[in-house]
Amino acid sequence: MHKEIRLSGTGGQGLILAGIILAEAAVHDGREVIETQSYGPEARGGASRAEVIIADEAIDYPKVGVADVVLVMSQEACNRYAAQVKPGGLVVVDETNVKSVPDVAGARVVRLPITDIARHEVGRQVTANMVALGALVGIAGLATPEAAERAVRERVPKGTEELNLKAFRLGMELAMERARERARERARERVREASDAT
Amino acid sequence: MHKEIRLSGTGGQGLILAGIILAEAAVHDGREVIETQSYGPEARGGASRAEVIIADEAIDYPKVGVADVVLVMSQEACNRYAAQVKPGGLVVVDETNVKSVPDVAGARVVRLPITDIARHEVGRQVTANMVALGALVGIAGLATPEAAERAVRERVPKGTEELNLKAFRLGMELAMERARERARERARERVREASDAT
Amino acid sequence: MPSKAGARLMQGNEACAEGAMAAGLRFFAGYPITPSTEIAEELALLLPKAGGKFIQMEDEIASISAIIGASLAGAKAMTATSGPGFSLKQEGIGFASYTEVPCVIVNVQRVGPSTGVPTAPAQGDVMQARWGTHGDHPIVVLCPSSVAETFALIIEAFNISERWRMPVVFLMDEVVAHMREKVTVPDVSQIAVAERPRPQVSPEQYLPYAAGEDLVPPMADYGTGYRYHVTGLTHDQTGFPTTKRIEVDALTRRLDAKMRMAAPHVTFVDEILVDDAEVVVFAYGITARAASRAVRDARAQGLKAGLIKAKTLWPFPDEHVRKAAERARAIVVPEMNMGQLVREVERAAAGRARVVGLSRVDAEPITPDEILARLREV
Amino acid sequence: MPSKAGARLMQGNEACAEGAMAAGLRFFAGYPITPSTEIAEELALLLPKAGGKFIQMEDEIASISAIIGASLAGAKAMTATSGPGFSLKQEGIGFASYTEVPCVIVNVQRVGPSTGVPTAPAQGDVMQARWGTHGDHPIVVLCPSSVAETFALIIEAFNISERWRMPVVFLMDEVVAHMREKVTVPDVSQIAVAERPRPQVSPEQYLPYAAGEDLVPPMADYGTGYRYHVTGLTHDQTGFPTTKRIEVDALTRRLDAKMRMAAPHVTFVDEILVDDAEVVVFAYGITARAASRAVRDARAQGLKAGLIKAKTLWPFPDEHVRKAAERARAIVVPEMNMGQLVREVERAAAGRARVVGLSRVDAEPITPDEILARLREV
Amino acid sequence: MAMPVSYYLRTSKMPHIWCAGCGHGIVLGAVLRAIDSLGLDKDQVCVVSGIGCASRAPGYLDFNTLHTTHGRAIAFATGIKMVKPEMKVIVLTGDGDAAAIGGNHLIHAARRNIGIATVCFNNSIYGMTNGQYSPMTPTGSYASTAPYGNIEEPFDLCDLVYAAGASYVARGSAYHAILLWKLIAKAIATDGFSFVEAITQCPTYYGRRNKMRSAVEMLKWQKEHGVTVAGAAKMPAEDLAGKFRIGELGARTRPEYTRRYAAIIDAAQRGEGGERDA
Amino acid sequence: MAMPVSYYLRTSKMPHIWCAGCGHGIVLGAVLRAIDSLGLDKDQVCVVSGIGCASRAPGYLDFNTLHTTHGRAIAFATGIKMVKPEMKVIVLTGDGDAAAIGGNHLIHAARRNIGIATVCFNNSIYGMTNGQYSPMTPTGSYASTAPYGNIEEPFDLCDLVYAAGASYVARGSAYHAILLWKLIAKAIATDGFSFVEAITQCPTYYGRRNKMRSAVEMLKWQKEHGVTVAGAAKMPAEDLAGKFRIGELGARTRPEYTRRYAAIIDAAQRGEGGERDA
Amino acid sequence: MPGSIEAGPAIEGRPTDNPVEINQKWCKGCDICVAFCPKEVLTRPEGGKAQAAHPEKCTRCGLCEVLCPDLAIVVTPAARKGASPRGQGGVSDA
Amino acid sequence: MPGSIEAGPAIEGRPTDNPVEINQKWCKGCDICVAFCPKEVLTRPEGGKAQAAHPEKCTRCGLCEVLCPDLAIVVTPAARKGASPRGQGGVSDA
Ligand SMILES: Cc1ncc(C[n+]2csc(CCOP(=O)(O)OP(=O)(O)O)c2C)c(N)n1
Ligand SMILES: Cc1ncc(C[n+]2csc(CCOP(=O)(O)OP(=O)(O)O)c2C)c(N)n1
Ligand code: SF4
Ligand code: SF4
Ligand code: SF4
Ligand code: SF4
Ligand code: SF4
Ligand code: SF4
Ligand SMILES: [Mg+2]
Ligand SMILES: [Mg+2]
Repeated sequence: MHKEIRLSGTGGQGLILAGIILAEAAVHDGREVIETQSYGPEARGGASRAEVIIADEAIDYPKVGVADVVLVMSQEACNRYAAQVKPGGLVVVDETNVKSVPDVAGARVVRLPITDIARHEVGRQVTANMVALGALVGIAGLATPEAAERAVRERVPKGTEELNLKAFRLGMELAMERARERARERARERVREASDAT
Repeated sequence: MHKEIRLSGTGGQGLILAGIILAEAAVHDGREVIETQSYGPEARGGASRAEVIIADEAIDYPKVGVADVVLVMSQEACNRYAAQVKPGGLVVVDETNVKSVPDVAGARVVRLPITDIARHEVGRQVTANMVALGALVGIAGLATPEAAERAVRERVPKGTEELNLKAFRLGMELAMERARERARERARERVREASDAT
Repeated sequence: MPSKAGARLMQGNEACAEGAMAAGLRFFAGYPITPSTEIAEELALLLPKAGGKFIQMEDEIASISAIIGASLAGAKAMTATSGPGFSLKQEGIGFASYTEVPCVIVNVQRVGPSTGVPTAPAQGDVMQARWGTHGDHPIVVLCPSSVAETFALIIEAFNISERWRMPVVFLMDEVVAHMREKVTVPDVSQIAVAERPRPQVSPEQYLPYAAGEDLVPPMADYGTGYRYHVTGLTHDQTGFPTTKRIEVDALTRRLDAKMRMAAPHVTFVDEILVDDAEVVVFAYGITARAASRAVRDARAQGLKAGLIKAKTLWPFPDEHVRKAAERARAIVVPEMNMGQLVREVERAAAGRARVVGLSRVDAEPITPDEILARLREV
Repeated sequence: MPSKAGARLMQGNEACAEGAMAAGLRFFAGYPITPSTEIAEELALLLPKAGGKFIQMEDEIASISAIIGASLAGAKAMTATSGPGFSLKQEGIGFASYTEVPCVIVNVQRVGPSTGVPTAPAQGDVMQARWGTHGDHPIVVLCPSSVAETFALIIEAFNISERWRMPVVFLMDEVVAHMREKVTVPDVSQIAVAERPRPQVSPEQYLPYAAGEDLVPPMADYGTGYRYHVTGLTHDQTGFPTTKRIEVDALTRRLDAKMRMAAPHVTFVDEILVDDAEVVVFAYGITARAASRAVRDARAQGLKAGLIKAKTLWPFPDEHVRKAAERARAIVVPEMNMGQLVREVERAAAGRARVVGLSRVDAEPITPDEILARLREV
Repeated sequence: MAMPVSYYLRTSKMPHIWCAGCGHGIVLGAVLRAIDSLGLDKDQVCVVSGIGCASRAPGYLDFNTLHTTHGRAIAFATGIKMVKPEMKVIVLTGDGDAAAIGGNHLIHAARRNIGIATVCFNNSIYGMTNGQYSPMTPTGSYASTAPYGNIEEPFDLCDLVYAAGASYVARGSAYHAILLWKLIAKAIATDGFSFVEAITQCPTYYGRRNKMRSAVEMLKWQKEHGVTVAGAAKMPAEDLAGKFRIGELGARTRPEYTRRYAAIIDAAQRGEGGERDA
Repeated sequence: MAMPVSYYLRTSKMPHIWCAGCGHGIVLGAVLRAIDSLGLDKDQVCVVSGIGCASRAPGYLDFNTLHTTHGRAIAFATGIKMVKPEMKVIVLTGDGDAAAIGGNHLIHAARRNIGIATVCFNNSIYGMTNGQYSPMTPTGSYASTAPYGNIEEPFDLCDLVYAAGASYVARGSAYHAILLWKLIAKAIATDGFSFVEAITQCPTYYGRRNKMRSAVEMLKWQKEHGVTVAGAAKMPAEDLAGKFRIGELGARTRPEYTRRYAAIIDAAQRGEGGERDA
Repeated sequence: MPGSIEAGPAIEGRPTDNPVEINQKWCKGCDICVAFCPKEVLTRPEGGKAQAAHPEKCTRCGLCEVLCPDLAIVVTPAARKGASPRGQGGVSDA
Repeated sequence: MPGSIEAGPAIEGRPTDNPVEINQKWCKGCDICVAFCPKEVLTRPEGGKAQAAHPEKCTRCGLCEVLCPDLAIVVTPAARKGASPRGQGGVSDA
């Protein structure tokens, strides 16, 4: 395994924490991992970005160029990063905040109501990062759920563990749901193809 | 002309000023000149030293090694510097302060009561440096008397010009006197030699 | 009190702090500056737990001064800063160097000069780390290229500093400082920790600056009965000021010789595929990571490339460069500056191989592709 | 208000002060330190006579800061110090360099590091003068070897600083600073004095960091209607902070290119008998005086020796060394340090000639005989 | 004259980088209103700062502006004032910039009584570097480098600067914005060194760590803890604990430094004094 | 106990380098008598200095001694005191060392109230560098860098240090040597930051340039111009002009810094506090 | 000139129909104006910028203007000359 | 301990016949002791070191000891315990 992941959005969405948790989960999974981030006062309120590389072998260069998996949680981030994805890669879009997605030829785009779920199903908008993390883990299999849950528990502020785990699980479920949908769709497609062929 | 001169004694004897005046006189004489000195707080009360090179041509290296002319105004300076003189060179000794002079084979030693003269004939011990300067100029012809007097006048503290000039001139006279004595002695010697030869 | 053994995700700055604790750090004085602040923040938390002391001083000059004082009082001591603060610490570094007081100075490099881009990476302080203070002052400069290396190398920094009685500069860059990687913290028992040589004689016999064969004078802690004098003036074996030529000469030359004596023990260089290499990259810090990928890619493309990864920047590893220059066609030196260590590589190569710099100064790290391209050119 | 024309006995420090006045100095801020203090003392006396200002600040950092402020307000400005103070000024020098504020920093070298021997000569700050502050910062360093040269060269220092908008380091040594020599002060009309380029456009059109062909942006004085911004952050042509890659890159590269553009105009090197020399001495400062005698003596003994006397130490005069190395057997580099510029000579010689250092670090200047002996050996 | 604040702004640079609710903007407004009420010529105003969030202010101001190194603004300003005594030189600085690394320049400028007006944006924290304690952080408060609570006591900066020799010292707060503006105007009008400490809020770092969740809450704290000099004089000492005094805390007349220097120039040019060894 | 002063000297280093008549030796004597009267263990005394004539003192003293960089003695001393709170840490410094380049460290140590006793040898001049004016040179005096007379006003250093937060401040003079010794003893015994300004004479540079030809003359000047605190309280202000107050100028009880830090260690080791993001 | 300090500035001659102009580009939504307006003139939608919801209640006291950290508010004084009531709010002398 | 501060030190038990010992190696001849001895015990030859010319007049007040900048003087107190009159000279409390 060698996956390069970019989480992008705006300051305050907690993407750096999400990146750290994802990276820590990879450590729990016994993998090599590296996490980098955009940082500093210039980032206050502005764009925010975390990058994670998870691999089975030692990672030399730590920066993510064109990514395998991209999460975009704001329109600005989407415009900037959605297209920087490998062919066959994955772009996860928070459709609550992102209205239009540029052409990402060759990659799969999954639109999820991430912030909406945080706001309404978890009840705290700030947990959108955990919903997103759950979705990423669920869709792209970046970490085992056990490792990810352990990392969430250990890294979020004390007293907020359950809330964040709830968000994370909702994200996972959302991903599963989509996966099931997709499987169904694929099946339908295959049926259609099959029928076309006849 | 290329003469290397070292003036040595203790801090407070004004040897650095003497060196500067000698150097300035050389400038007035249209010569090349360079003056260096031992300097700084470590020198307070301790040894003091000024070195002057006077030449007709550009001077490259500014430090005096073995000198043509050495002035020693303290016993310590005498012990240290008297012997660092070229064969045929000149050592001027302030006999008020220096009791014993080491062997300076090949150089001429002139003992003068420099500080005594300053104390008793000028009336101010601090003018010993000017007495010494006058003596050096008189004996070794390091500068023209006019240039030296002009330099004295320009460099000593305002209001003390006449006193210092007086000291300088007493030094010159002392040198002349010695020169005359020496001439007489030489003459006597020559007479003696001549009579020996017969 | 090093942290729990085992694999952990750590930030570079955190690894620096944790590694320092593992090395026995007991005093830290600093003044905040991006991108080094997390080191101080971490230590403010960790030190008191281990009975150590943390203090935020009024500026960087006070910080370097305080750690020297602390070291004289017997504690392993460190400060951390970035470019502007590193410039301010130079006078103090010279004092520590001349008086042979062990201490570690971390400089997390950012874009400079002056305020520059405080949050962006560069490698512009490499020459300053060697030459920043006035007068002759041999100094060891170490530079990690990963988080795990940061943990391990800061321990070496302390060990060198204590063993050889010299300040050690630990030169990080913003990328290494802020990225997080897996670090496998060894068990305490596995960590070799050096202590400064302490006097084996009675106070009466103690000559604080008389060195033995290793040229390192034993060092007594203040308050242990050895009442001695330490001064930044040129001093003799007794530690008192001297202006005697022979003693002035002796001190400078001993410090120089001590560094030459220490050099083999403090020079950490990884050579990767250098033996048969036609083209060699000389790299350090975060740039070495890109270089390592570039070399792998070059080999994959059939180009015999190799990498000299310097973890010790000073004393400069002349020998490694000289040997590589004898066999290779060219040496490429990628740096996030306008060309600093490339000058040393040129000097050490002495015309034996072509030496080609590769500068990037736009506040972004050099990529493997850039290095690869240069490797293919030369 | 330069001093009266004609021959005079002057001390090196006095010549520095008088030359600065002749160059148009109107503001000096300093903090006393041996062996540079006479410069300040002289200027405390001279400046007000010319309507200029002298201030003794609370420390060296304040001094460099004040002269940068003064320069921005339109005055030619200078500070003077020695090693320890020079170390403290490094951050400010980086600011002046990055913001392109003309000013002259005199450093009269003494024995270091740290307090060293305050009253004794050394040449130990030569590398520091180039690399002392963090980040990439091209800088001009001039170094006189006689009192007359001090007078003339400090005028060049100001001219370069103003013409090219860069701080210039004027590196003296204790011997040159304290010795007295004959200086023939030229008539005012004979002294070429440069002024900084000032904007030719209206305030509305003024882009404070947009440079023309010479890569030097015109500079407006504060208070003259051009209300612009100056910052030590990385800035764009408008002078405002930027973190855009392309602009970060552009600034560092322009400053570097500006130095390369300036180099031929700021490089002062005397070559003496180098053309047919088999052995060459590369020397600077007071050591060049001994070297000059040694070369003369060598020739007298039939050894074809030559001298490269560098009055500009930085940018390093690579070309002179390279050319000499092509013809000569060896280059000897006598220095009152443990070997600093000899590294640059080695680099520039690139293996073409043997390069041999000659270090003296006992607080006494190198003698002609020592150099001669080395010349005969190589 | 009375111009809108925007007249003094480089509006193209706005909005500024400060966080939502950061008190620095309120203090900056007071500075600009003070300048406006004095009717100063923009060309003759020079605003100098060090490094920090507060020190970013000059970049937004349509004067001669200089953003220097951390802590050294007053020293840079000294050079400017010496060369151009006719200019109004104003230093905008933070509590870290002025009182930590810059403390020495502050007290020496006060001692010399050089005509520089300094406004210190005191938010009790190093904002720019993400919240370490400063020499103005109250004892017991939390900061990223005081995870166990701050054990240092803060300066009374106004007392310190007055003891150092300043002509004028005053304290205001962001909440007391109009008073602050008046104090700053007086400071700028002072012929000598003047200093205004402006208590202000950093909700992002100081507030968050110290259980004051919003800028509004922090302003209310200022409202409740600021006591006028007159009010304080009437209060028993124990009631004053934890409060801060606002208003003019010191004013006196002493000769300004550049005026004194002008006299030296006069003397020197008349040929008086100036012996090498007087 | 009472030992002769020489008991505390490294007699092999004597005589000291100070000029004949230099007041620094008198002040040093007072320091040693103070240490003696407190009965301190030599091994547990650490004397730290910066650079200057005054700062040469530790080299002659038989304690743990440290001669640092110019102005930074208090910062070095802070590191020592933090690591060894049980030691008596004493800083000997000059007016330039303490009040010019070192001013910031001085006020911050006072603010923190760290247990360091500082004795400032105030000779109103930079002696070591041959007589430039210092922040303590009286207005109007001459110095090598004040050839037209000094236009700066000196600090009232004791007021400044007290305003910064010190526990104890006092002033004595070389002439008032016994009083000085008592004040220094009190300072050393203080549990917190203490500061004694010792007015002293530099006949070589200050005296010579300011028409006081001998050390004796300068001591007489001190005798005539020193006014005790009690005496000053009774004098009309105009009589005090040009005089200096001697005696205890401020004393208060505040917690000492290393004690406060010890409490943090206790808490941390008990596992209290210390949240990363408290 | 010191006179004008005492009086506070009077910005005259601008239209009076919209007493509180809020620069939407500069406002960062900190709620300070909303919280401190004595007349509850101002409101702010969740996540949005401040609005003058009840301009008719505004007394033009100027408090919101001096307290806005983003310099985003301009209060147009009443047309009557010298009628600027600034400096009379709760903050003027507290 | 503070007690001893108040009292001044008492150096006891040394011989009393030579009340003022002057270390000739340390004395730099500054004349301070000569000028301030209230009893004119001390003298100094031109260019030389201080001498106790009239030891019999000495009251052992200790003033010369505390005022000597070269730490060159030791005054032996009278044998009587606690009789050290130090601190009663003109300098003790002025
Ligand atoms: C020499 C130096 N040291 C440290 C820093 C890092 N630094 C930048 S701003 C700052 C503190 C700012 O605090 P303050 O002055 O209170 O301003 P605020 O950000 O709180 O407004 C520090 C420590 C620096 N830029 N330069
Ligand atoms: C960084 C630095 N700046 C300047 C100096 C030069 N210097 C040495 S001592 C001194 C002043 C000493 O004055 P003071 O502290 O009053 O001591 P004094 O000599 O008068 O006793 C100065 C400026 C130095 N050594 N280091
Ligand atoms: S970090 Fe604090 S001081 Fe800085 S802009 Fe934000 S709120 Fe203001
Ligand atoms: S120069 Fe002044 S301070 Fe220094 S030793 Fe001499 S008299 Fe004392
Ligand atoms: S005070 Fe200003 S920034 Fe804050 S909500 Fe109101 S208008 Fe917006
Ligand atoms: S001017 Fe006064 S009343 Fe009107 S909106 Fe602003 S604060 Fe409210
Ligand atoms: S006071 Fe001391 S140094 Fe001075 S003359 Fe007397 S014994 Fe000698
Ligand atoms: S002890 Fe008193 S009386 Fe005796 S010599 Fe000394 S000063 Fe004079
Ligand atoms: Mg702040
Ligand atoms: Mg002094």
